[in-house]
Amino acid sequence: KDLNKVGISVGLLGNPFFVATIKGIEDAAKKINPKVEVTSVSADYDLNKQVSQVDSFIAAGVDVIMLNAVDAKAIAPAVKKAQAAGVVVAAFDVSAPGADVTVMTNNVKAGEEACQYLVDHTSGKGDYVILNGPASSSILERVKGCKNVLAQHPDIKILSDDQNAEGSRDGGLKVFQSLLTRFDKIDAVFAINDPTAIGAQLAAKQLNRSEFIFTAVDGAPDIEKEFASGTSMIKASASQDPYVMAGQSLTMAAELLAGKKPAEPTVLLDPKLITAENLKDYKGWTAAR
Amino acid sequence: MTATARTEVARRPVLEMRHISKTFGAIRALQDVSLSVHAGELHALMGENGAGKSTLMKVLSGAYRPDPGGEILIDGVPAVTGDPIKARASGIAVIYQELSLAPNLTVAQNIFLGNEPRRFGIVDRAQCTRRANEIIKRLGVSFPARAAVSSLSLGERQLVEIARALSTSARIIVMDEPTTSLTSRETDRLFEVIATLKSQGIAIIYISHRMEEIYQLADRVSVLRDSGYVGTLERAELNASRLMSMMVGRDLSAFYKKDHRPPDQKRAVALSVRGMSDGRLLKNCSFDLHKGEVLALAGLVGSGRTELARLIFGADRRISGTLEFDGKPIAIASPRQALDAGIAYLTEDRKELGLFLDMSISDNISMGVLARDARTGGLRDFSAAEKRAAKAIADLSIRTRSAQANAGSLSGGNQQKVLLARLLETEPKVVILDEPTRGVDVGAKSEIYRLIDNLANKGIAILMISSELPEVIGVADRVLVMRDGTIAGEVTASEGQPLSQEKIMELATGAAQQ
Amino acid sequence: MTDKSIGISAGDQATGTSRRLRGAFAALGMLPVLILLAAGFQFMNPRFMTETNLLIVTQQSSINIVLAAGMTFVILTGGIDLSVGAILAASAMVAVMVSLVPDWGLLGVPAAILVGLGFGLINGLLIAYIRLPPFIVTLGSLTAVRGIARLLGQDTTVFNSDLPFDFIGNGSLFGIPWLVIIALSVVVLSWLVLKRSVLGTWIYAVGGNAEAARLTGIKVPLVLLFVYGVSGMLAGLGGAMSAARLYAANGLQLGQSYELDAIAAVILGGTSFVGGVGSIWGTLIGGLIIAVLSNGLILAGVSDIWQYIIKGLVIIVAVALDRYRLQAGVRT
Amino acid sequence: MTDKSIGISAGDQATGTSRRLRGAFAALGMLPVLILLAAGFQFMNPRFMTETNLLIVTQQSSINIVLAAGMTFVILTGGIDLSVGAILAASAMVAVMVSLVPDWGLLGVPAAILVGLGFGLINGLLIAYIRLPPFIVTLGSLTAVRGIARLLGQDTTVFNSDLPFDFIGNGSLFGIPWLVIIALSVVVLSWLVLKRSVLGTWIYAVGGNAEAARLTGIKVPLVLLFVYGVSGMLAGLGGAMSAARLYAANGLQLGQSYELDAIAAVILGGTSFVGGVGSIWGTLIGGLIIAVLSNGLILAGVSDIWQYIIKGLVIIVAVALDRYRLQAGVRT
Ligand SMILES: Nc1ncnc2c1ncn2[C@@H]1O[C@H](COP(=O)(O)OP(=O)(O)OP(=O)(O)O)[C@@H](O)[C@H]1O
Ligand SMILES: Nc1ncnc2c1ncn2[C@@H]1O[C@H](COP(=O)(O)OP(=O)(O)OP(=O)(O)O)[C@@H](O)[C@H]1O
Ligand SMILES: [Mg+2]
Ligand SMILES: [Mg+2]
Repeated sequence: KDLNKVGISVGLLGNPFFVATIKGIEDAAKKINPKVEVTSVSADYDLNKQVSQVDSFIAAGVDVIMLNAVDAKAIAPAVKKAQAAGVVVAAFDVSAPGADVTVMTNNVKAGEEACQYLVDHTSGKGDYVILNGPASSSILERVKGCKNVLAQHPDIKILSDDQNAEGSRDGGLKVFQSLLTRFDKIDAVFAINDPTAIGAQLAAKQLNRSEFIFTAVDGAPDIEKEFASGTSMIKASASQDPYVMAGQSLTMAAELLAGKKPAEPTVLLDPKLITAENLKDYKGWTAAR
Repeated sequence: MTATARTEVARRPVLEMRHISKTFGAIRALQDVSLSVHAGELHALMGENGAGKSTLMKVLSGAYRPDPGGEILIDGVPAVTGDPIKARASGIAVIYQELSLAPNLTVAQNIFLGNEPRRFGIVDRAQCTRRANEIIKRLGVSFPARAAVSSLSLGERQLVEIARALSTSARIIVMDEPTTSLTSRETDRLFEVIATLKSQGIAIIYISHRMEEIYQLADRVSVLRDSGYVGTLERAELNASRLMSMMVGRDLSAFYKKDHRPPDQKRAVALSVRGMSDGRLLKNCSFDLHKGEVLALAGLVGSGRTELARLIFGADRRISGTLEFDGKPIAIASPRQALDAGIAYLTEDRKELGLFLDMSISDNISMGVLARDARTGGLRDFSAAEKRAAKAIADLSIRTRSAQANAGSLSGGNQQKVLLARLLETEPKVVILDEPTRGVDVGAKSEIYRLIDNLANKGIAILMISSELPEVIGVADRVLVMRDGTIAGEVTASEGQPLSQEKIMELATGAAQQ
Repeated sequence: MTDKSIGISAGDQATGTSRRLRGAFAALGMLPVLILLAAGFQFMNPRFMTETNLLIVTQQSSINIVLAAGMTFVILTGGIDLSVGAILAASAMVAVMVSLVPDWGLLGVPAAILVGLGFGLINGLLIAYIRLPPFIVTLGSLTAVRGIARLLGQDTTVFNSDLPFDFIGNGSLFGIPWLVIIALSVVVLSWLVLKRSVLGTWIYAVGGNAEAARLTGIKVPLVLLFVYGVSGMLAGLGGAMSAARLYAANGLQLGQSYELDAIAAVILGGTSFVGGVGSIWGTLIGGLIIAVLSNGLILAGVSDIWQYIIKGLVIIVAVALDRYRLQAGVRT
Repeated sequence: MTDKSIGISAGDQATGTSRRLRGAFAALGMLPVLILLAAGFQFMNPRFMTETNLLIVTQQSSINIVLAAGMTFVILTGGIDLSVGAILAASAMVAVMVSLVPDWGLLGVPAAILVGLGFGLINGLLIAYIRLPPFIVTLGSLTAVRGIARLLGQDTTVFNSDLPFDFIGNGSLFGIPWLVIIALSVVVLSWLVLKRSVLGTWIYAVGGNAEAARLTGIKVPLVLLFVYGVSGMLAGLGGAMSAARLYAANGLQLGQSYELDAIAAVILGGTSFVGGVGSIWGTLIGGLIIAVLSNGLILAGVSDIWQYIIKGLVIIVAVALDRYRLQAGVRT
């Protein structure tokens, strides 16, 4: 079968990360069939909405559904339904049980790398804070990865890991302001994504606290700017490449559609830890490709 | 049962209220009031505005809970107080002074509200409509049971309220100023119904500020003054000066006042109304209003008097018609424009359309002239407002502890005075008064008549809508009568002959044509 | 507000049949808008009016319509219920968790409904008997119940791929999805209660004039308790429907801001915030308009950003048209 | 609703000084609750009452208080403005984007305020002159303006790490953060307008009885236009404050559901939904209560899930206490 129609459903369309994934999918699809029709919709993190969208895509007769699952477990029946209707389901960024192909960042590894950096730069001891976010599978995995690393160091104490900073600058600023009041001394902070880290850093600057370092996950454009400034307390971010990730997922789906079974249906892309030092080699999310 | 025993029973009151007091915060609205009512009698309750009549009735109906110490006995048995449901179950029905209808429901729904004919929880709508129609026919009413109450005029709503009280099999019916928005025809009809009710042994407590009604109906009259009980008169003892002195402690002579010069046809026309239609009820209404004249607008309920007044005032949209003010055509499309031109309007529905119940009396009085009083930068001049309020409270003898009290805490008659005060503050040249004495006690009524007279003397033109014929005849120089949205005719006093009540009624009912 | 006077002058003078006609026309409410929208989308994409797509649209609207039916009761009394989304999430969690208990499977549905009813009654008690403002009470329970929903699953997704009542979410009867059948039944039942029962009249009376209702002996607190109970119960039913559709539930993500969609459906349907005015049919049409908009814009290939903008404008234009229609009615 | 009667009987009878005292007490409103909360948190973590932390709390509440001040105007007229969060996002986008234009830097702030004012006036025009229901209009503009905010940045986060007006978000004057100074100025100005100006009395009058206000010659549409304009303008100011604080803006994520927080602050502060009753000081206290709750619960080390539950319950208990206090006052 040819690739004529692609439907994309992502968690939240306005998020720059997903803007990049959609671009990746569109570019990859155009390479295969320049006349391809791509429809992208936002599930707004609502599972009901996403299931409806899958229904709509099936009814609209798409060949491939590019799925960024709102819920990595609960999306299973929808995937099954799509496949029963002869649609190829390709998951990206978040796994979807039973999907034909899956390409995602190894979020556990991202958490591990970011926190390993912290451990390396605090001589493996001290008081740590994990700035958590809304409970989704990728965030849970990042935190899990981080804790894997920290657990190996008995001298590290986790002061707080249950505060939800909403994954935003605003939330990071608010929550960290309060945490700074609560704790006199913090040695290292792991933020589950870049905006949280940037917001938290704003709080630290305001309160004239600088005894700690941050790391985060994402590699978003604003963190590049941070690293470039040279004065940032945020030292590293385990970056993902949404453009490549989503594009690769589509390419594999198209191959499957053409009858070529991929050797390995699930691809875990390793994150790359970017720092001020290696920034110049980093291709950001919005880079022209 | 022996004959004496039977008379014993008959003499035992159906209702006894003993030592009722009621305070609202620091306000004492009732102080140790006792009252007993017999079956089949019409017991009138009188007193000045704010004397506590409505409050006493609300205690009876369970709307308010009396202060400890008071008790209510029905058939000699103490009743639960402060519970409207229990009160109704024990046979008490109330027509409230401030109407209490759900405007979004139909007439029939309102009549049976809380008491619906039903089968298995499903409203029996056919029965509802049928019984409602029966009751409203008894009252001689023209609107259908399925009409929405929101589409009725104030007078019509009052009839619905009366119909509701009749629909229950009550043994004690309280009527708190039931005729304030009714014209004489509906009033007569109501009196017939009251006679029937009495003959069925139903006790009626009747509150009114209209003396002639009291003389006509009352078997006994109880008087309240300053929250306390003054006394009760038997029918035989009734006379005006005695009642007056019980109510106000002084005699009121010269009730109606007409000192201003009778209208002179050559006098300048203040407002000339031509061809007013609203596309609904009003058709081509025209008349002239002269300076210094009191022109009354009479007619039956629903004849369109209020509608016409609102149209002149720019409150509703008109489809045709022109206005000339002081001989010059003016365009009035909104109340603001009317007020700017010097035309003021007093609404008949003070609660819904007039007052700001949650705001202070002072703010209510000054509301129309805030901008005029304002200091630089649009800031309020509170001292000016205080002064205006103090003067109005004194001039109109508004009964309140403070000008800063909420308008909602005033009794009905005093609320009316606040509205009048607001209107006067705008210093209008033409005044339209829609039922200006609605719910106002005799003392205040004569004050309002004096006020109207003074205004006329100052050359202000007054258009007064009133459903009280004695008032119309007593105050007005000239009467326009409306019927079915048109001006049916004019009645003037001629050579020493006073305005003729019969002529007005003929025009209003259309009897003149037959 | 100023609305009120207009609402009043709309349905006045008519008598007899003309009154009834006008009533029917007013009941039509936003139906013309719905038809206009559907025609527009059909023009842009002929797939819109296919049977499959119409089934999808009605199915998508079903949960919102169930919530909006409950919301209609509440708004008719002049109140509001912001907690329905959170209650839906908690009930869905309970539905799935109960279904996982061996032998209890089918009990998930009644359990969800009961949980919803319970939360609704708590709202109702606070509003009716302690007389707290509905907005604050349900805003508080929106937050608290959301927390409880998360607590139930400890922030994980609960999942049951052999959900015994999944036919509710995915099966059909004579080709009509069960979700749609349930939503329609709820609407018809609501209509019966609101327009045919004594209780319904009382609900309208409380919304129209609560003090008058009290004085005529209506137990206003009981009426309020009832409407918030119904709203909670229907949110619970919505939770069961959602669980049946998804085979899963998540305390954090499920039902976020569903209350806004439900309220929008009610208000679009012509029910007034001041209380006492409105109908359940209007709500049905309001719910369908919202679903048609979402589905149609996607079919028309409008980008997500522009979907936001167009949706917002259409909602405003729809009520503006409605207002215009009513005013025109008055003039003639 | 039934609430109203209580509100009336509460503040009537008193005269002279006793009246003024009672007025002050009523104006106190939720202050006792705020103090109670603060004392409780202080007990759980003695750092709560430190100067730094109090500054943090006030700073965190500042944007919400600015939005809530505008919301107070709107709710006093009996309306509602759901679009403030979206307007804040759009204005913040504009503020950052303008600041990126060479030489225009500082113009970002007035630009944001103007954009907010513009959206607010559009809301106002629709509500005042076409007489559409405020809920639907602002729900529509919530959606449409959110779309516009996204469109402005094409769904990216715009940022400017050399924001020329960043002192607003992060600087202080005599040790008091600019954000706090701005919020307090807005409150004081609002108080002046509401309680000292003619316009303010008109606003209360329109909320108390719109039809009576019209018959008194008050230009009701102009008053409505004003309040929605103010609400929009303050949302614009909020956008500038947010941009100054974060050095960045994102059309989609910024300001999500801020409207709920703003409304909650207003209602917690004792302003009534039916219109005509309430004060700006109440709103200030309501806003502080919300901020103290968020901050205090984190200081107390409560987990995110339990924060939800406790926050919800505290909001309900707070108004219940207030209701109880008022009733007790009436009885004595
Ligand atoms: N809810 C209330 N709160 C405070 N004061 C009240 C309340 N209701 C009545 N009052 C006061 O109680 C007194 C008696 O009022 P009431 O309404 O019983 O008078 P009334 O005799 O019916 O007068 P009117 O003839 O004007 O209707 C008045 O001074 C009034 O201000
Ligand atoms: N707000 C309204 N909307 C629609 N119709 C109305 C409205 N008010 C009154 N009407 C209708 O207009 C007719 C005339 O009412 P209007 O109030 O002008 O009469 P009126 O002569 O002043 O009588 P009343 O003494 O009852 O005030 C009534 O039959 C009523 O049904
Ligand atoms: Mg009275
Ligand atoms: Mg009239």
